Amino acid sequence: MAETTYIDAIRRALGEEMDRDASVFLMGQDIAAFGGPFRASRGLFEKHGRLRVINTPLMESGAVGAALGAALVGKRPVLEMQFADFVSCGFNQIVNNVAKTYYRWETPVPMVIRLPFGGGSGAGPFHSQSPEAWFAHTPGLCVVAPSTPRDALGMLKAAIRDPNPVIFLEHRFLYRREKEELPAGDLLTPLGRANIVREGTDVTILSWSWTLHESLAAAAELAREGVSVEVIDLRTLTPLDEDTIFTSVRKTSKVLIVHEATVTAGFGAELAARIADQCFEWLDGPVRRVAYADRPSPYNKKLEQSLLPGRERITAALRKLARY
Amino acid sequence: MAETTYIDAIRRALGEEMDRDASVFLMGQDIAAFGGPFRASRGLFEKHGRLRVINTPLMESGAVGAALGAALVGKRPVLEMQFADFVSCGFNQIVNNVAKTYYRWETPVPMVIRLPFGGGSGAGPFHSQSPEAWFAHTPGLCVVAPSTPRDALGMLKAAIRDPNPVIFLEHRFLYRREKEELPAGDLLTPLGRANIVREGTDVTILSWSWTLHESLAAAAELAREGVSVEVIDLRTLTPLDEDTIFTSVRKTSKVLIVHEATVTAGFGAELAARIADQCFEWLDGPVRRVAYADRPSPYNKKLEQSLLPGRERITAALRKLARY
Amino acid sequence: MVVSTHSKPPPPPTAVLADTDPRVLRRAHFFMRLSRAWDSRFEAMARVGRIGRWYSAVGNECTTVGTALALGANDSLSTVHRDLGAVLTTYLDPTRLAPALFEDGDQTAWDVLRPPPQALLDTLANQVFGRRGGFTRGVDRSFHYGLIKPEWGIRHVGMISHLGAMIPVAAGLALANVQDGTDRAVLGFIGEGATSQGDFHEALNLAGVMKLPLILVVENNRYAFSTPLSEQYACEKLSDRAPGYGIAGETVDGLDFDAVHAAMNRAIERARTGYGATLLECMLPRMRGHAEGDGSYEMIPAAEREEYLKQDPLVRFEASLLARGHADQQRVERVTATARDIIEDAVERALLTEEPSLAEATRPVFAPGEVATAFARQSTEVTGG
Amino acid sequence: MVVSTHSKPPPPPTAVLADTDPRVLRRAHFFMRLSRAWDSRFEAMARVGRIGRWYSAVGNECTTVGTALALGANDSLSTVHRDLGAVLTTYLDPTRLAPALFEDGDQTAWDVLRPPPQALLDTLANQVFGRRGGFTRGVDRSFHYGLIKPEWGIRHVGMISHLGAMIPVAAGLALANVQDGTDRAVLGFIGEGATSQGDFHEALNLAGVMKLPLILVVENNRYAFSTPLSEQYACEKLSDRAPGYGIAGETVDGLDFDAVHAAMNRAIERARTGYGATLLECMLPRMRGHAEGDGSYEMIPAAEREEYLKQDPLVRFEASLLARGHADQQRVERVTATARDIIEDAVERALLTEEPSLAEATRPVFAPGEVATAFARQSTEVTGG
Ligand SMILES: Cc1ncc(C[n+]2csc(CCOP(=O)(O)OP(=O)(O)O)c2C)c(N)n1
Ligand SMILES: Cc1ncc(C[n+]2csc(CCOP(=O)(O)OP(=O)(O)O)c2C)c(N)n1
Ligand SMILES: [Mg+2]
Ligand SMILES: [Mg+2]
Repeated sequence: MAETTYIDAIRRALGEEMDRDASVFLMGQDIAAFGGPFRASRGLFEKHGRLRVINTPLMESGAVGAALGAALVGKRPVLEMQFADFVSCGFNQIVNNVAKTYYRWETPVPMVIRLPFGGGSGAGPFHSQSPEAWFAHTPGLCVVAPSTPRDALGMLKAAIRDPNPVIFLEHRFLYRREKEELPAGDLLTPLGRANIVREGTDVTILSWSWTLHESLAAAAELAREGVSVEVIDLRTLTPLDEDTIFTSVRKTSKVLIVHEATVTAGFGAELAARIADQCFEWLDGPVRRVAYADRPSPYNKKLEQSLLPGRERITAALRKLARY
Repeated sequence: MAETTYIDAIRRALGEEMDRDASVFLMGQDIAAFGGPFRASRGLFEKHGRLRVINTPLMESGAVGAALGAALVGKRPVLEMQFADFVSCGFNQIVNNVAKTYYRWETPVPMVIRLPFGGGSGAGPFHSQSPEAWFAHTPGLCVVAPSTPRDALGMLKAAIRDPNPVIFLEHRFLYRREKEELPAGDLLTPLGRANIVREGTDVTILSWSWTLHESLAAAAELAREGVSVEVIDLRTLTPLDEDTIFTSVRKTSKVLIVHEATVTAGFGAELAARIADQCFEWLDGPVRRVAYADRPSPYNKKLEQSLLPGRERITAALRKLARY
Repeated sequence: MVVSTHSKPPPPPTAVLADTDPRVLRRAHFFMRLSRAWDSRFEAMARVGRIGRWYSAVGNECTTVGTALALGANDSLSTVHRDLGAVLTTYLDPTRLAPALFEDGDQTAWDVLRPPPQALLDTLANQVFGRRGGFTRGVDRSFHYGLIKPEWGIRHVGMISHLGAMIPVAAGLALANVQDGTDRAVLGFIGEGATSQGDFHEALNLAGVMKLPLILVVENNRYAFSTPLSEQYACEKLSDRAPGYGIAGETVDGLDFDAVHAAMNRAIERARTGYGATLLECMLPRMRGHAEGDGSYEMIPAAEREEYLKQDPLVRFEASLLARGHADQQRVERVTATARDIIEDAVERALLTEEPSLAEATRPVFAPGEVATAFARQSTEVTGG
Repeated sequence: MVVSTHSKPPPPPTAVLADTDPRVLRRAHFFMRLSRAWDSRFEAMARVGRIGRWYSAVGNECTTVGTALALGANDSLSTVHRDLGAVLTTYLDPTRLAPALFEDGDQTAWDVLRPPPQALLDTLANQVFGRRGGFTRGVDRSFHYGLIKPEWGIRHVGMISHLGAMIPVAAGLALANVQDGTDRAVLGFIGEGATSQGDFHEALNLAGVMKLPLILVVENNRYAFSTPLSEQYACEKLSDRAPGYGIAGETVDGLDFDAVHAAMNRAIERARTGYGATLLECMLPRMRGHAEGDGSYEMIPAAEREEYLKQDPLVRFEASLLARGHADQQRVERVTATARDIIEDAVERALLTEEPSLAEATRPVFAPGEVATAFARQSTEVTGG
């Protein structure tokens, strides 16, 4: 069986859901005949036409608002931000309009906003950001960040079917680098469920998306040094799967949180806070974070690499924590 | 000597800095002859004219961008958002343009964005929000939230003089409720310095703005019960005064974080994370938070009150923590 | 009126209705009076501090009612803070609400679809007070709710406070209509102040490009809070922005019912027949301040204020009814009294209803499903709450 | 051209310069060739993968140079991704950079202010490569920097990637000029795609209301990434948006140097004399894709592509120089060769320079002071970094 890349899994999810449900449609800049800069929608315009694969003008706020309008009357828009960094231009629509509608009106807002995010490719301060914490802090949004083609497929399908707004973070660095064999059929990954990717007994790593892979590499390194690391892929950030996280932390008694977003008030802080509250009695060491320094992402690749929370920094932090 | 309210302290700071430095100017909606909905600029238009007290059209993004342009060539704009909730409409300009300029260009951006924020007055989901965490997560912004007229005056003056963008959070509920006698003269409060408002030995409370006052009330209550609570007013959230915080937590060994913003990924999470990392060995109890439930702010006053992290909830949390 | 020739469509329908149908005028009169009666009651309560804030729609009635009356079942409505007239017009079957005022043939097919008017009016009154019986059961206020009931022919989207933000949403409602292949249109309202927001631009540009069946009515009452239009925009007419979006634009006297209604009918016709969007600016008198008692009214020069008070659209409308023989003085008084009684009753009943249940505060932020279930499982639901 | 009569100003200056000053044409020719030589060099490197991305300005030279040449010392410039021509024109004293090409009287008072051109050009080349010697020393790329040097007469604000976001910033530069009581103007550029952003609207509306000395040039190259203008906007001309802001608007052929320069001079004159802002749309051929090699070029129908390639502004400009007798074939070739050599040299030198110091990655996010000091004290500077 051929391997499916992360981006192909995204395309498969879009295609399958559009086939399954006529109310699903795509919106975004350059997504129609061009298929988007990452070609996530390649072929779908030809198949479904201009009313279901809609090229918008160069706007974000208006596009989010229009998607909300359509969702209110029964459509299921899937909106692509060309890069996650541009979502800040549609911020108000997301945090004040989309996120608050169900609580206020009890009208469901089935809507997915796809955010190709993250660094590692030398794309500079405006094409490398990880904006999940802003949305995790906004009640009413489900924030997800799958790390594998399998979960990209299963979670995008689940997100499209869910009656709530989902912020869907796809790491650009994984698009063509991650591949795996995927069976046919209607594959779904439940939202709100973390995944224990590697079992271990000495330290728990909590991570998601690109840094999950770096964390796995670091865990493998530590295994060679005799330290058993449990690695959890959060997959969904809000709402958080506390059961899985707390059970693991209570077992290993040590936790390292790894994410690519800048450290201060990143989502790692929330994980640390819940653990410091709910797992206090089980902790045998400080709750540590490996994350991006509080800086914009520099353009030069070497500069960028020096800030990215990659396997070396994770390994070093793990070693320290294991010895603690 | 007459007492100065919080809002009068704001107006005094604006007036003094405009007198002192001709490059300081004000922008905002309805701030000129009308003086703004809270009358923060009353009288300043008459004194300084239409080029230094500028009524803008009904826009936020364009206003932030224009302020940035003026700041780049040596002006010191002070921009009033009519309500903090509307800052989301200027979000991109703040997080991508204003915040990143100095790191990228090494050109200072002296600029203050005043945000009248917070709930407690039954103003509903769009006039009650506490947006500090979004900005605390954005490298390049200084985020401050004074709780007293004295600090409102001193920090606004310091913010206007600082060569960096400052997000200045003023709690609407305090505007006319907090008053104190203020001496004449050039009063400045340093940015980046927390304030130990009440000394204690058993538990540390970390808070700011309106909840600081509620925390003090709760601390007084606990004192009657024989529990000694230290209360720290953060005043500046980023950059954080860790010395003051860590020293206190290491002394009391217990910490309660109190803020009005919704709990998940609020700035309290960052405090908890730093403490769980840097004060782990000193902690004698879980790091607890009292904050707003992850909900929009309901309109009805009783509903709103039931969610606000007021003195009763703080007192209850303190009692539990003290007994821990 | 200007229409884009960018994509070279045939000229849009421009036929002006010669004279408005008397049945429409009867409805209009009733709804304008109903809207005014509501405002009078709430302004009085605001004056004595019985309610916190009130945004008066006095002066807007001819525009809100004159445009909304052109809608049909399952057209959509998007309102902001001075559009009570459009809400009442869209929700209520007047022939059941005030049968004595209407003739047998006055009931429309849509009226029959609509639910009993009294119940809907009561819900609206409860909504405005933030009571248990309102659409949002106390969670949000006044016109901050949506009522999407295709089975009633009603698709109404209320506002968030962030002005301008609902214009793209209205465009999205129109987009859904295009996707569904219906001829249904969308009527949206916005103040002249909010036209300065970027969302106004992004939405109208989208409407132009996609030829969306959207009619955006600008209620130009010459002030935004304290800001006069000279500090808000520098064009001659806001409809001058229409050519920049390749959509139709008109500016009409918002006190002239026939002009408003005819312009709206032209716009609806364009929307239904694929000619796309219209920007319809209605010039209104600023008869009240921004919100009652907030000091903004005093910012308007006294002479100007007096001028505006003289331009009361109801006075003009009733004079024209009488002049054209569509009503006599007695009917005018009867409509006024009936409207007042209906509103008084609804308000009194609403004032007697219960406060919302405290449980509403923590009601779900997510619609039922996987996400909602996961949300409820979290510890922050307990400790942070 | 349309000018607002909203605030009833006297008619704005409209005198068209009869024929462009030959000294201006000499400069223009040199800078257009310099810009083109830069693009040729970088396109070649992009083709062989020596650089990651390149946004070509081929086709834009006549517009960028023709407008920027109308600026004077301490006017401001705000550029986006295809405005190399304007940057070169604003930074460099051509009489020192290529003395052989210019006559004695060609140096201007502003030229004298400017620093040695070779050094500035080298910094620019380093900037584009993200090297240590660039304006941002590797921290940001290409035109994402600002150079505000009043002592050189240069006030240049580069871009962030978020298109449209710099238009309000340009308006703010103009506002500062008004506050300072100078007659200095601001020239900003934007692609036609980015005109769909809300910031375009908010900034131009502000410029209209405050009569800001802002000239916004729309480089309409008919495509935004893959999106043709029929999916971007529905007006006939983007300058049709000017009346909606009460500012002047013109659409000119961006290949006609005299037309561009004259329109810009009219706009500058309006800006300097208090008549406010201008929206100047220049129609350009899409001679290249969005970025080199990203597949967007292939989205343009082949016949259309060929049409655009034939419209090369340099070909046309040089033909007109020859026809009008302002240059002979030999001079044209000499300018072309000199420009190429200057750029080759600068690029070669830049390629030999060092990568940035790793310390740049963690350089301060705050300008020196209380806040910067407090920031450096935090533990996250160590553990999170
Ligand atoms: C995005 C945003 N910014 C600011 C405000 C504050 N505000 C509320 S109403 C108002 C004036 C509205 O004026 P206009 O649109 O003309 O409507 P009117 O009240 O005159 O009917 C302002 C500035 C807001 N609601 N939303
Ligand atoms: C706010 C924002 N949204 C999306 C993008 C992605 N993007 C980069 S360039 C581009 C097209 C720009 O087109 P145009 O403004 O016409 O300029 P051109 O490239 O044609 O010169 C797009 C959509 C962006 N940079 N900024
Ligand atoms: Mg108004
Ligand atoms: Mg373009």
